[in-house]
Amino acid sequence: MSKRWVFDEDRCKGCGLCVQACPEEIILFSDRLNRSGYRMPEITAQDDCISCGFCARVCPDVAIEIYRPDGGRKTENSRDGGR
Amino acid sequence: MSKRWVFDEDRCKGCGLCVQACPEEIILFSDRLNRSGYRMPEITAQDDCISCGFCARVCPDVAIEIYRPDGGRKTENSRDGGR
Amino acid sequence: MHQEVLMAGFGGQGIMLMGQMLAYAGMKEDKYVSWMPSYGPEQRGGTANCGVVLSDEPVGSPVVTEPTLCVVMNRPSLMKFRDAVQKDGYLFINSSLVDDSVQRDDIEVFSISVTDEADAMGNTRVANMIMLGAVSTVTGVVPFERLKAVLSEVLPPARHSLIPINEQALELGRELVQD
Amino acid sequence: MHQEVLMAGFGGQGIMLMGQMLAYAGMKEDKYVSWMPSYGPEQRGGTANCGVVLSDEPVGSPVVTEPTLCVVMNRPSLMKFRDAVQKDGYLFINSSLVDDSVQRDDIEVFSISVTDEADAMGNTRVANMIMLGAVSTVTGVVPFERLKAVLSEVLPPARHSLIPINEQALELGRELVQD
Amino acid sequence: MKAVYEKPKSLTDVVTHYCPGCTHGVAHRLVAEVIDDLKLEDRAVGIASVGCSVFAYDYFEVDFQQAAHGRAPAVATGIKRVHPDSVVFTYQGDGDLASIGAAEIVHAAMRGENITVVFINNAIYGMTGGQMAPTTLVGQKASTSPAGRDPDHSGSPIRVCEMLSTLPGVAYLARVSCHDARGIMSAKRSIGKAFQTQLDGEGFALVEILSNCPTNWGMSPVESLEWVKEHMVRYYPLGEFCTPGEGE
Amino acid sequence: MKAVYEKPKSLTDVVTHYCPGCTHGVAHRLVAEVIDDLKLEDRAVGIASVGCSVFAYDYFEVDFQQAAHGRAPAVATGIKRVHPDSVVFTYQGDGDLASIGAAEIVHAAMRGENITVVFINNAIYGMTGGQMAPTTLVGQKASTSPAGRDPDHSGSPIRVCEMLSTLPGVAYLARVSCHDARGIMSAKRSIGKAFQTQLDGEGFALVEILSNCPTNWGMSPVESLEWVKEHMVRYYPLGEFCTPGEGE
Amino acid sequence: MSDLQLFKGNEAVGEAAVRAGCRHFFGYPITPQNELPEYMSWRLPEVGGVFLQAESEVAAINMVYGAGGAGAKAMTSSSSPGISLKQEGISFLAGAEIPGVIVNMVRGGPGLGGIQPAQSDYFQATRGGGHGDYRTVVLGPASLQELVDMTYEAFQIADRYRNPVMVVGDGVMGQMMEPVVFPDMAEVTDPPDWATTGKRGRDNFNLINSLYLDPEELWEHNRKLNDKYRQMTEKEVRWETRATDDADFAFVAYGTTARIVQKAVEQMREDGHAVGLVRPQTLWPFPQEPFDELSDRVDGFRTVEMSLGQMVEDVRLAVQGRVPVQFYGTTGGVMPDYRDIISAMEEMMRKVGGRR
Amino acid sequence: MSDLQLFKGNEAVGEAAVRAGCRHFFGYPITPQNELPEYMSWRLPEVGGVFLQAESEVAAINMVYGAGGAGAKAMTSSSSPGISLKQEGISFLAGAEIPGVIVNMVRGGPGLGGIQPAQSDYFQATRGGGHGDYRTVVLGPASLQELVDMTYEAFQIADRYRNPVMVVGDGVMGQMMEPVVFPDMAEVTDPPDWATTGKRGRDNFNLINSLYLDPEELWEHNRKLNDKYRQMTEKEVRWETRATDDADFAFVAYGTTARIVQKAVEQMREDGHAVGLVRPQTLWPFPQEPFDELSDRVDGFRTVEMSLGQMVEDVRLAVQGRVPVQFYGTTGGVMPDYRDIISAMEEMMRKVGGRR
Ligand SMILES: Cc1ncc(C[n+]2csc(CCOP(=O)(O)OP(=O)(O)O)c2C)c(N)n1
Ligand SMILES: Cc1ncc(C[n+]2csc(CCOP(=O)(O)OP(=O)(O)O)c2C)c(N)n1
Ligand code: SF4
Ligand code: SF4
Ligand code: SF4
Ligand code: SF4
Ligand code: SF4
Ligand code: SF4
Ligand SMILES: [Mg+2]
Ligand SMILES: [Mg+2]
Repeated sequence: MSKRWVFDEDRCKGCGLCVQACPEEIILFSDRLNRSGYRMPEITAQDDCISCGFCARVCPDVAIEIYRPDGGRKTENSRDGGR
Repeated sequence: MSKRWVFDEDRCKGCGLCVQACPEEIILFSDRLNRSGYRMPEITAQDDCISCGFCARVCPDVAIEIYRPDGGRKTENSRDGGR
Repeated sequence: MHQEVLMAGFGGQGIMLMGQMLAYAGMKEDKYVSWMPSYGPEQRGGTANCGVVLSDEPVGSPVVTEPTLCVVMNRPSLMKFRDAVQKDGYLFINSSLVDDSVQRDDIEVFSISVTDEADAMGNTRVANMIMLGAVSTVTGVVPFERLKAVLSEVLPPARHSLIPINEQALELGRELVQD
Repeated sequence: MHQEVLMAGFGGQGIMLMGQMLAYAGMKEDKYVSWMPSYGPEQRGGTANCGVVLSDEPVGSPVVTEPTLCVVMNRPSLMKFRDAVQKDGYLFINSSLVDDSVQRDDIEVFSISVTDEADAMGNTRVANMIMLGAVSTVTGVVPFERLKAVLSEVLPPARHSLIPINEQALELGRELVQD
Repeated sequence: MKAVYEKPKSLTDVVTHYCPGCTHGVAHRLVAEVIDDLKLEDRAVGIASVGCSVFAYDYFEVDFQQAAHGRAPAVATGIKRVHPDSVVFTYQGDGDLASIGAAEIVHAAMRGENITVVFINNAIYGMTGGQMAPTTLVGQKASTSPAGRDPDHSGSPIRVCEMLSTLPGVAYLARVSCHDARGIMSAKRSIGKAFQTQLDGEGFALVEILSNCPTNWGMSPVESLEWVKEHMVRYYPLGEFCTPGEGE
Repeated sequence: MKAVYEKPKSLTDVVTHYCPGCTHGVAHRLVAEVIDDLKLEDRAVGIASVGCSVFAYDYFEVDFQQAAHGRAPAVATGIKRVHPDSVVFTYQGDGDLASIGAAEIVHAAMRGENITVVFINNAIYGMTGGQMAPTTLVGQKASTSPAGRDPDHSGSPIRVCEMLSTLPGVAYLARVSCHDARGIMSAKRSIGKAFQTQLDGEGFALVEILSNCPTNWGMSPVESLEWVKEHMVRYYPLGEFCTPGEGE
Repeated sequence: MSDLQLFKGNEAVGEAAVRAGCRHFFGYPITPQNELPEYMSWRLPEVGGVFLQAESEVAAINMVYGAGGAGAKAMTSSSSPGISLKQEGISFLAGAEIPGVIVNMVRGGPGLGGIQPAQSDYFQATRGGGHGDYRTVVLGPASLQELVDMTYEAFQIADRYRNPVMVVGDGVMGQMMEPVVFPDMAEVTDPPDWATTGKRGRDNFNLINSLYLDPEELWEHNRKLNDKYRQMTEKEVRWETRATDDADFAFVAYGTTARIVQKAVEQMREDGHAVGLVRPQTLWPFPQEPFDELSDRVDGFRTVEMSLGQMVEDVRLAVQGRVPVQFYGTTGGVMPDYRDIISAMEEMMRKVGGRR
Repeated sequence: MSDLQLFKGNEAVGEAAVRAGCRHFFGYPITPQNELPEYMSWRLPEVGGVFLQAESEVAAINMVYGAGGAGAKAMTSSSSPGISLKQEGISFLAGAEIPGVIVNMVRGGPGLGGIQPAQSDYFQATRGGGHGDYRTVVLGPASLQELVDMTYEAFQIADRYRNPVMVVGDGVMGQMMEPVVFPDMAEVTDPPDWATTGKRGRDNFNLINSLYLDPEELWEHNRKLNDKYRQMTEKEVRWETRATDDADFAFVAYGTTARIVQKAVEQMREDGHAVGLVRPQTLWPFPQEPFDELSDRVDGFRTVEMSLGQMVEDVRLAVQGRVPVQFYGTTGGVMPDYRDIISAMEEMMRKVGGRR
């Protein structure tokens, strides 16, 4: 698994909050609808993703998981206990 | 009616708050009980009353009314609208 | 044996305690007993009374309206209950606070100035015990010794220091009616 | 005359309005009518359907479970209701969103791609009116002209600017089935 | 002779059922004086709440409704919305207002309901026999906190004025005390202001009156006022918390 | 690759019933993350209140009770008093907590009830279709205030944190917002503190989360977050209003 | 029929109330009756009235108490859990003799239950879910026109007796649309002379109260209330029968259920079965007369309800064992299917059949 | 009889609850039951339990919901107006299947009413003053010993069915003293496996809930509840008869009233009248059996209640017209006088007399 941006399309409701949140502006709406009829976002360039996690953080439906290459650039980590 | 301290013994419950409140210390408990069996306060010296109204103000049972001679020393007046 | 006792007076005269002692003593005598308080509609400082039933049979209604034995500790209570006492019943009156007389010759009436007697003892509050001593002695509703014995069980521990004066008062009550 | 109409689709497809227009037009035609919405147990974005009864007799139950005339605007609705349509009844399908076919020859089935047609008109939301125009034309459940006439009464004043496009849509629906 | 102090006209002649020395009587008198002073007897409608003051309706010469426990502010709202020109006031105890009726008072205040609330805080449930109130002081004994209020178990007392002062709809808020003649005079001024606030259409007005309950506190009337002064005033600071036009 | 962001273990796999873009989902996730972080899955008991979040019990991998509308703090109290070592939290909307449940929240706070409250303020009744809430902003339209909330008629919105901050039993109080990623991170920190407060036995903790309701506000999800930022944050200032050990 | 208007049930209640002179509505949102407060929120201001969203159902009923006591025609509405919360208040209205109209659009219970139509609050409505000996007139309409008419009359009945009146519908009733004709706008009348308007020159002061500490007085007060309840029983009871003249068996049903039963009756008549329907229109007072009349003629009654069996007790009380009374019902928001109703009756006919 | 203790009714309830294993009490003051929370406030801490004074009756019943759902034997008590406020909560307990014991020391109503004993909350208790199809077992003790025993059993019944149970007394019952023997202290048991204790190693999570949005599911849930109610009807019903073996007429009375009626029975027996007494001990489920048995033998029933006539409906339902059922009652806090009870029965005997 080498993707930074991992997307679970069945959870997504196409709200677009991730599109809005990405500082790199690499998430856009696609033409695809998922099974529930929601329009799906997609990442345009995995490689430009900086694993900042913003998109995942704003997603109300936990449809996005974010990874970063080991030893990669340090980004905010969701498992740090929140403190 | 020339009394400053006018007492309605049927309303009095003998609580003693007036006794406590009088700055001139001229209200004392008497030996008398009223019809309800409460011990009655009495004024020991009408003439020493300065019509300050404290006793009436603290009386929870509106058993005391206070008057002052016309033109007498000005005291706080309950009918001034409270302001 | 079936006695319906009504005790009535002002709040604060220890009416409830009198009744409870009677009920407790009765229970210890293996009677069926009940005790039932009643406060007037007025919340505060009004009349207070309680009914005690002592019987060889299970108690029906705990509410006593026609007592076989009635104790009135103040005037309003006399007015209210003097005609309610059953024929051949007892009526005990605290004559310190009640100066009216009773025009019934089908009941036995005892007037005892228990408040004055208690005052004389130095504690107005034991008037109830004086009355109770008298009631027990005259009527035998519960044995006098039993009454004395239950004092310590009815009074909360915090007030056990008062047992001696209460015992004295009970005994004074007995003496007053033995004379 | 007695028609039990069931209209079903997603929330947001204007199902309720379709039904209300039918009921309103029926009322104007002096029929007894009722309209009854039903939202799925899921609160949001779920299925929405409504039943309309039009009859010469007073309406009994307003709930339609076995329609004589059924309109399905999406796939889940077809699954749910295709077998419920009464013999000799009508089934109208929005073929833009439903690609399944119906294996019943005891009813009349009309497949119309109203969403596509509406898109082509530049406003997906009038798909419902296209369908309604078709339904009225095919079944005569209410006269087509009446339907057009009630538009202004059913739409709130704030949305009266949309009357022309809705009229157009109704007419398109008529044309599609007249062809 | 001139009257320095006479029985207010808006009080009936009935002797109250309150215990000797209970300041409910003082508070009644002050409200009646204000009604007299502002000439409200024809417009005033009182709401008696459930508590020792439930019979307030017998003591005032004005229209009254008796309300379910805690609901006086809702009842007052109903009346005021029907007759905006009536002068509507509730008279509520601390159990009534701060416990069961907490939602109703908070919301009447939030709405800026144009009513006047006379709030008698005696730190106890008087009528039902001395149970703990939300206003009972830490350590204070009550029949349902026989060892004294334990903050670890029941929390610390609610300060109603402070709490309500955070609500924008509130126009007038004051805490006064009835423990001496001076306090009573100041109480009257505050009650007057609270009614005037309503007359001026400014919104919600409440006067909290620190009061006693000699019966359930197990004190003489004189001792009880001493206790108000020594303990209650310390925890419940006196003063005005809001005045009309001040907030937003 | 290392996980920067993964689905918390304490969330079930169920897709929520919330509308697209509704921040109830975000708040759920944050609570679940905190439960994971503090390893509370075996001790946590949640209370789902009546509102859009009523099905919260389906979304968390912990024990849950569903409470009557507004009564979650009372239900939580019942649970916590039985199992003081359970970690008890309510999840309540603004209608639930600030309207019908106003008395319960005020009193849980007064008692210093050792529970955690997650309070979703979206300035509207979501579930029932957009009626006015006590938190609805002045001028904001709702289905029962079609012309916008009129302060002369309905008062101005209640600020829950400010109100509760006057109660001595409160240990932790914070207002956060979910309108952007930064706000969400800070929201998580506050939720974490609110649970830690309970673990430390400090008393009542509440986090108010400014949230959206795109459906009933009639906005797109993106617009709705913009509205939270522009209007809600202005009226409801963010920050910590109480931290443990600070009060008395 | 030009006055016909297609209205949603909940909104029709609102308009009917306005026509009856109601100018004060206090409510709290709950499905499935939200369209009623929503309607009132714009409609009342239009006619100079006041809509207020209360902080809770408890507050709402107590606002009705205040407003009603002040002489207004006041109203509140809710659905099952919210109506439970109003029980103390309703008892207070009855005790203090305040008119007021309460609408319950019943949903499935118990507890939070569901939001679909039900009739499982019948006991609560007719027996008084609150404390003490009191009664409320309970109206159970079966069509929107009846809902309109009964809402209108509810205010008159409430005023006539100074007593709360309930209108009981259900989710279907609230949500459906039907053509209705509204009564003309009633004149808004002055407050009655017992109302707490402020004395305004009166010598005496008015008092709204339900407290009587002296038990004899409270009994006396209850006797007075009881006289009113007796009068209501005589004068306000209403019902309708359908096809009962020659019926061998009769259904008993009210509200929405009665409409479905009506369909079952028609179907069974077509199939040659002599069945009819008794439809109580007032749930309290419950109609005795049709049961006295029919108990000599029919072989049995089959009660159909959206509950586990509540009104059936009233039917049994009315029939007093003269013929069998059986119950069929659905609950939790499920509406009975007319075919199941027919089966239930057929089963009863088979079992009870040859009785006479 | 050395275990006999003279106890006040309200306090006896408290001690009996403690003996039954109750360690959590949530209450709010109201006359005439204040001695119960007051007793619990010192007694529960003594045995490691928790007494909490809630902010209201509404909060109290919801605390019972929480505590009961967490597996505790929890209790609340109140009197009439306060019990009305608990109706939503009781419906929630029933719907979510939470055990819990609710005590109502009934006082005169409606509204604020008075503080003297009454039985006018019978409908509320037995028909469910709350919404939805639910039932609570309702126990109606007539002596303090029975009050103790029934309070103790109430917890067992509640646990057995996971359902709320009510104990209905009245002002007399709460205020009077009688000698009682308490059952031994029950062991405090672990929370049941459905309780929300936190998972503590469990794989699944527990849920306490009464919401079923799908009507079919809610109906199904109601059917399950109904099965329990049916079981209760079979297994929990209790009554007592006195002097009915050869009776021509029988009284029906419960609670305090039954004691007074008992006196009337004794008096009438002395006067040569063959009268007896049926005393329901469970008010719900209401005993059918004694009425089936007696309806063939007696010429009539006279129900005596401290109400305007509530239980009499259950008697009529049980008797089903087989013999006349008449009502005599006082209300508002007035206790019936046994002489008036006798007169009422004599009148009935005169009127109904020669029937068979
Ligand atoms: C619904 C309801 N719950 C409880 C009561 C009992 N009750 C009567 S007065 C009172 C408390 C009164 O205390 P407070 O409001 O402080 O007034 P106070 O008597 O101290 O002046 C209570 C709990 C009631 N009447 N109604
Ligand atoms: C006693 C009671 N009253 C009313 C309702 C109806 N009701 C359900 S949710 C809700 C309001 C929800 O609003 P909020 O708490 O703000 O939550 P949101 O949906 O906005 O998240 C109401 C009034 C109910 N279920 N029970
Ligand atoms: S992790 Fe950051 S950069 Fe990568 S897609 Fe998400 S928001 Fe954009
Ligand atoms: S934020 Fe989540 S739900 Fe919304 S569009 Fe992006 S992935 Fe989908
Ligand atoms: S008026 Fe003043 S001086 Fe006179 S008796 Fe009263 S308190 Fe004393
Ligand atoms: S203060 Fe009033 S009631 Fe008290 S003793 Fe003096 S006169 Fe009597
Ligand atoms: S009990 Fe207390 S508050 Fe009530 S009247 Fe007596 S002293 Fe006043
Ligand atoms: S209605 Fe509003 S609060 Fe409820 S799920 Fe939808 S967006 Fe969220
Ligand atoms: Mg108080
Ligand atoms: Mg909300």
